[in-house]
Amino acid sequence: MQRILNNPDNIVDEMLSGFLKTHNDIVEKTHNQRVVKSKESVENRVGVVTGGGSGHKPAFIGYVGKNMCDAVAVGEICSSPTAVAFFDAFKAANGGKGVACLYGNYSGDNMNVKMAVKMAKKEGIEVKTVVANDDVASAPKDQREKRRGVAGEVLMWKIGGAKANKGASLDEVINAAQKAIDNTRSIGIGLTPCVLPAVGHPNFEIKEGTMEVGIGHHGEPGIEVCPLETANNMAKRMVDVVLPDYPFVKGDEVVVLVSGLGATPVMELYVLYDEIERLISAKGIKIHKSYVGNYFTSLEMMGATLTVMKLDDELKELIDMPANSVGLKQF
Amino acid sequence: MQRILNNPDNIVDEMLSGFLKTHNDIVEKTHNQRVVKSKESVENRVGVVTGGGSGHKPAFIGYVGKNMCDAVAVGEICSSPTAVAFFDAFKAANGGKGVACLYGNYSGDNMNVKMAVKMAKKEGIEVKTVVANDDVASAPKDQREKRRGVAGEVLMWKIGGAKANKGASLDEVINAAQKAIDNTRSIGIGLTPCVLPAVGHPNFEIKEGTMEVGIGHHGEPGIEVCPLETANNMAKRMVDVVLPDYPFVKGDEVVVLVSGLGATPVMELYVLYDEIERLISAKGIKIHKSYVGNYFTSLEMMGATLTVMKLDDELKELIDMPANSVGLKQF
Amino acid sequence: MKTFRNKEGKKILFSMVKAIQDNKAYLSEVDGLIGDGDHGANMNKGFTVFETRFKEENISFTDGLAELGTILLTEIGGSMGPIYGTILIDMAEAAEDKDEIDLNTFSKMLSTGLEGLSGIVDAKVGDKTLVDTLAPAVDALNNAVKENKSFDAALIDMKKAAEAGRESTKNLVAKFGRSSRLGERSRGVLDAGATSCCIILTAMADSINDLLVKESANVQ
Amino acid sequence: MKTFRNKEGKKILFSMVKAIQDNKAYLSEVDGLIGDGDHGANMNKGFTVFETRFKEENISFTDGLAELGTILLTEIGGSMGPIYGTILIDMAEAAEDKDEIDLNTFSKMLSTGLEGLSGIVDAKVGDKTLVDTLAPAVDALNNAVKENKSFDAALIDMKKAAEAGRESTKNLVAKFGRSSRLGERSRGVLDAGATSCCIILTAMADSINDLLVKESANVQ
Ligand SMILES: Nc1ncnc2c1ncn2[C@@H]1O[C@H](COP(=O)(O)OP(=O)(O)O)[C@@H](O)[C@H]1O
Ligand SMILES: Nc1ncnc2c1ncn2[C@@H]1O[C@H](COP(=O)(O)OP(=O)(O)O)[C@@H](O)[C@H]1O
Ligand SMILES: [Mg+2]
Ligand SMILES: [Mg+2]
Ligand SMILES: [Mg+2]
Ligand SMILES: [Mg+2]
Repeated sequence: MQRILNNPDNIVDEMLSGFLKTHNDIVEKTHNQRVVKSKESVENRVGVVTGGGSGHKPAFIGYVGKNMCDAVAVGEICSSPTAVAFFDAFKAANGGKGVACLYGNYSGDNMNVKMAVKMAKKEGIEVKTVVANDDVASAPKDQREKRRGVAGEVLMWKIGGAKANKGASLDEVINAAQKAIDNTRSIGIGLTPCVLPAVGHPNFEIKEGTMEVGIGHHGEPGIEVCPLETANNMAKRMVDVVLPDYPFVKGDEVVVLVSGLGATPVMELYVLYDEIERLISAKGIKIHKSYVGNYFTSLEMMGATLTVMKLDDELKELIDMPANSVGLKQF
Repeated sequence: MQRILNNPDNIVDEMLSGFLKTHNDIVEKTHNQRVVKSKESVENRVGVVTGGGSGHKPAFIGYVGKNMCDAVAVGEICSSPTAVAFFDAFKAANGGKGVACLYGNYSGDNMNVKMAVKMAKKEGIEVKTVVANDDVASAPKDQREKRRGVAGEVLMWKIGGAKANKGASLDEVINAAQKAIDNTRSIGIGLTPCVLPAVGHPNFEIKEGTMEVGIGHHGEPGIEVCPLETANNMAKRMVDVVLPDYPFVKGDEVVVLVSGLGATPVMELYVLYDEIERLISAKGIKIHKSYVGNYFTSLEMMGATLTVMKLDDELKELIDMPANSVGLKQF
Repeated sequence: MKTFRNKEGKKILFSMVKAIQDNKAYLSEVDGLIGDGDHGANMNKGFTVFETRFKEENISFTDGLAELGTILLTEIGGSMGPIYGTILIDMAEAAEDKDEIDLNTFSKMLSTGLEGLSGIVDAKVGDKTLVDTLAPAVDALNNAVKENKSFDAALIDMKKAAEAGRESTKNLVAKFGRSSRLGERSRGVLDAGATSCCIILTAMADSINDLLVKESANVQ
Repeated sequence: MKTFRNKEGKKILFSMVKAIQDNKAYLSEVDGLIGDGDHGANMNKGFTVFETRFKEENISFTDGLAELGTILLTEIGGSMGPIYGTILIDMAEAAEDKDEIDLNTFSKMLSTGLEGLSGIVDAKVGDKTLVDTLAPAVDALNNAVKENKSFDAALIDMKKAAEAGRESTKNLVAKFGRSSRLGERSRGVLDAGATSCCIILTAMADSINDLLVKESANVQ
């Protein structure tokens, strides 16, 4: 394991310490060491919270900032934050108009958020939630409620954060974020596994010369293991799963996000996107905006995810609003 | 080789195609397929050009944009762009006030830039150059002219680009960029090699359990191969090489840039920076600003580089100016 | 022979701690086959925090369960925080006023823990989770109560039921948690949570048994 | 026997192309030991572009050298673009007006190529670069001219000198290019550029020799 580590048990705290030092123009710490908040004021508007396990940089803390999330609960590597951390994040993001908790569909997060929402209720903080379930590969379409949240969460945060900053009510923020994720579909292809620092060896295998279609951010197995393909074939495979599921059709306007899983050179993501763009455009679907880079990773996994979100007027306005977070900056 | 590729010989063109599609708000193509230019106007100001081999994302094309570079010549993977590409980049960045070519000290780049400058001269375009040589590990201090340019180039571009956008003369831009690189020192530690797609196997080795101190961006061997250390010891080792070389001393104000080499999880860069910050601050050196992330990579190498630049009033004003490029955005 | 003293129960808690610590690598290994390989680390972290914090403290069985549960819930996160946190806290609440804990009380404690769990997860027996260990263990205790078995005999039944429950997960397909995404590919491997639950229940049973023997020795 | 026709020289160029193509993997391997492993690919790319573009064209030796050099210079980049580009273009310029190329002319061509190279790189003999192959080859031709040797004998001398030059790089420490950063660690391995230069000169010599034989056959 060729990694930059001290004691693996302290990696999250050390990472947070370094993160707070570097980005003190955007984020600040709270009394809970595992909660990071934005420097933007939440006074008199809805606050936006997320949270999740660590190791997905820039997710989750990288999406705290202007027109994005207001506070984030931070878990151990690939492990949900505590209920208390979510609760403290709610408190940090509470400006009196309620809190929208926009998170991903993982059992640990579901349980901890549920408990945190209860704690918040006791203290009179109104929290409503949206659970991202954009990963097409994680369950059949008729069981969407079982699907994982993956890189589509970034778009959900962008929409929710922008809406909250326009002064919308909690219900309006929740509706916009819910619409964003309902309009979003993703799929990943994994090329190499990752090693959790505390474990020291890969906990799943992707054989050299093969790829895993539909893999999850924690190596949750996908829908198919097949021989490694060219970038163009991977693009086709991803597009062919993602487009029909929503379905995205001719005339739609969409946002496309291609994220690396960590160790894949960014150059290759552009190669992949080049073909994805061709395939989507050829179907008469208009790409309004695209994001290509490491937006939601899994430590040093190799591979990439494709996310497509259908726009309407509201989503278009919100996605185009500026953002200033570590992981997503736009003017 | 678990990579996202079509024909490795076409990877640079495909990458450029994808890049131009994604970032059409910031960059545009030119008649030379291997030259990318900024959408910002260079009219009546100095233009800033760089160029280099591919595989270092976001370098080099990721640093085209507002207050950064105006045009970039793009080479094959780890190989200098052609003289013609540099020349065409000069033409693209020429707004009538001359062109500052700010590039890294590699023999291919030196030769091609030299030839391109001659071609430009013939056409009446004035080009002056600054050659980055911030890599402390690549030659002794008394042979600074032999040292490679590494991640310090990012700071050089930031300074040069900002100065040009303030309307400075070519000499002023060159002087500022030269001062930036003269005030900058870097070192890298490599943990794993990288594989050039066309080659298919690593062309150098870093044994599991060891690390290479002073490694170059193309795997050029460093000053020492030693057993893998903790993040804190790596930080100390890097700081102990970089600080005395300039030397940076008590009372100095600096910018610190920690870049991953590609596949190292960004989380670990923050762990490393956490200790670097402690060590530098403990010496009474003030960190005015820090950058942590994948700023200058080498495909899927693991490891990190540390860059420190001493500020004076001019550099401070320039480094704080906004920037809007793919690799560096600041408000 | 029929009861143990609540205030002497610290030993039980620390035997649970030791069992988790001893099986840290094993549990991660089991989790690694169809999950993400961190179950041992997750469990060990919470249990070791408890050990460090209460090593020098005088603490009863039920207070200890509540403290351990709270640590899991507030400091560990993941799935295990809320899952074991809820089980242990609810177990504690079911008997916090007791000085002596008999089979009946212990049985009620474990049932309450299982009920608490049902309040936060949807998994049922057969879904390849720790419910497959916990539910039969609860049943075994309830049956032993009904059949008027002795506490120590009941503990043996509980251990057997827990073991059988754990083993049953091998042939099941995961329906919840990370491994559920595997579908058929999750068959053939133990469930990590079911395994840790069995380890905890076994350690609990064995050390309660030691206390019972000690009690009976005192009584004689 | 003393000259070959410039306009028949396309064969020489294509034998150089073939030699580079055949040695693509080998050159990358040599470069991989102390460089970045792309020398074969770099060379192959430029030479193959030339092949594709001029396969069907009628082109003379000097025009071909100029075209190949220009392709390297304008389309290949890296170090090889300017280095071989300059050598080949300058070689061509030294004889572009000639219909017949004799030893004297050929010798002057190669000298001019070396001079051109000196204009853009600082490397000297002993610095472990292609100069270690090219300079002795130039010397060998110059000596052969002085000694009034025949063209074919001179070509044999040149090949020997180039080979010896290439071999000499094995024991040298690199002073330029990527491998120079290795210092002492670069000793013991051939230089990639010196190796490709030897391959090119050898192919050149052998195919010139074929043309010379053909000329003499025509004359008899
Ligand atoms: N939704 C759920 N319902 C019941 N049990 C669950 C659920 N999710 C996970 N588990 C249990 O948790 C175990 C995994 O725990 P652990 O590896 O510590 O957490 P994680 O899955 O977050 O990595 C599984 O083996 C299973 O027994
Ligand atoms: N500055 C230089 N002067 C002379 N020769 C050089 C110089 N730099 C590189 N070379 C030659 O180029 C060869 C390497 O070529 P190649 O691998 O194609 O380019 P790169 O080094 O850019 O990867 C070296 O073996 C050496 O002979
Ligand atoms: Mg986990
Ligand atoms: Mg090269
Ligand atoms: Mg797990
Ligand atoms: Mg090379």
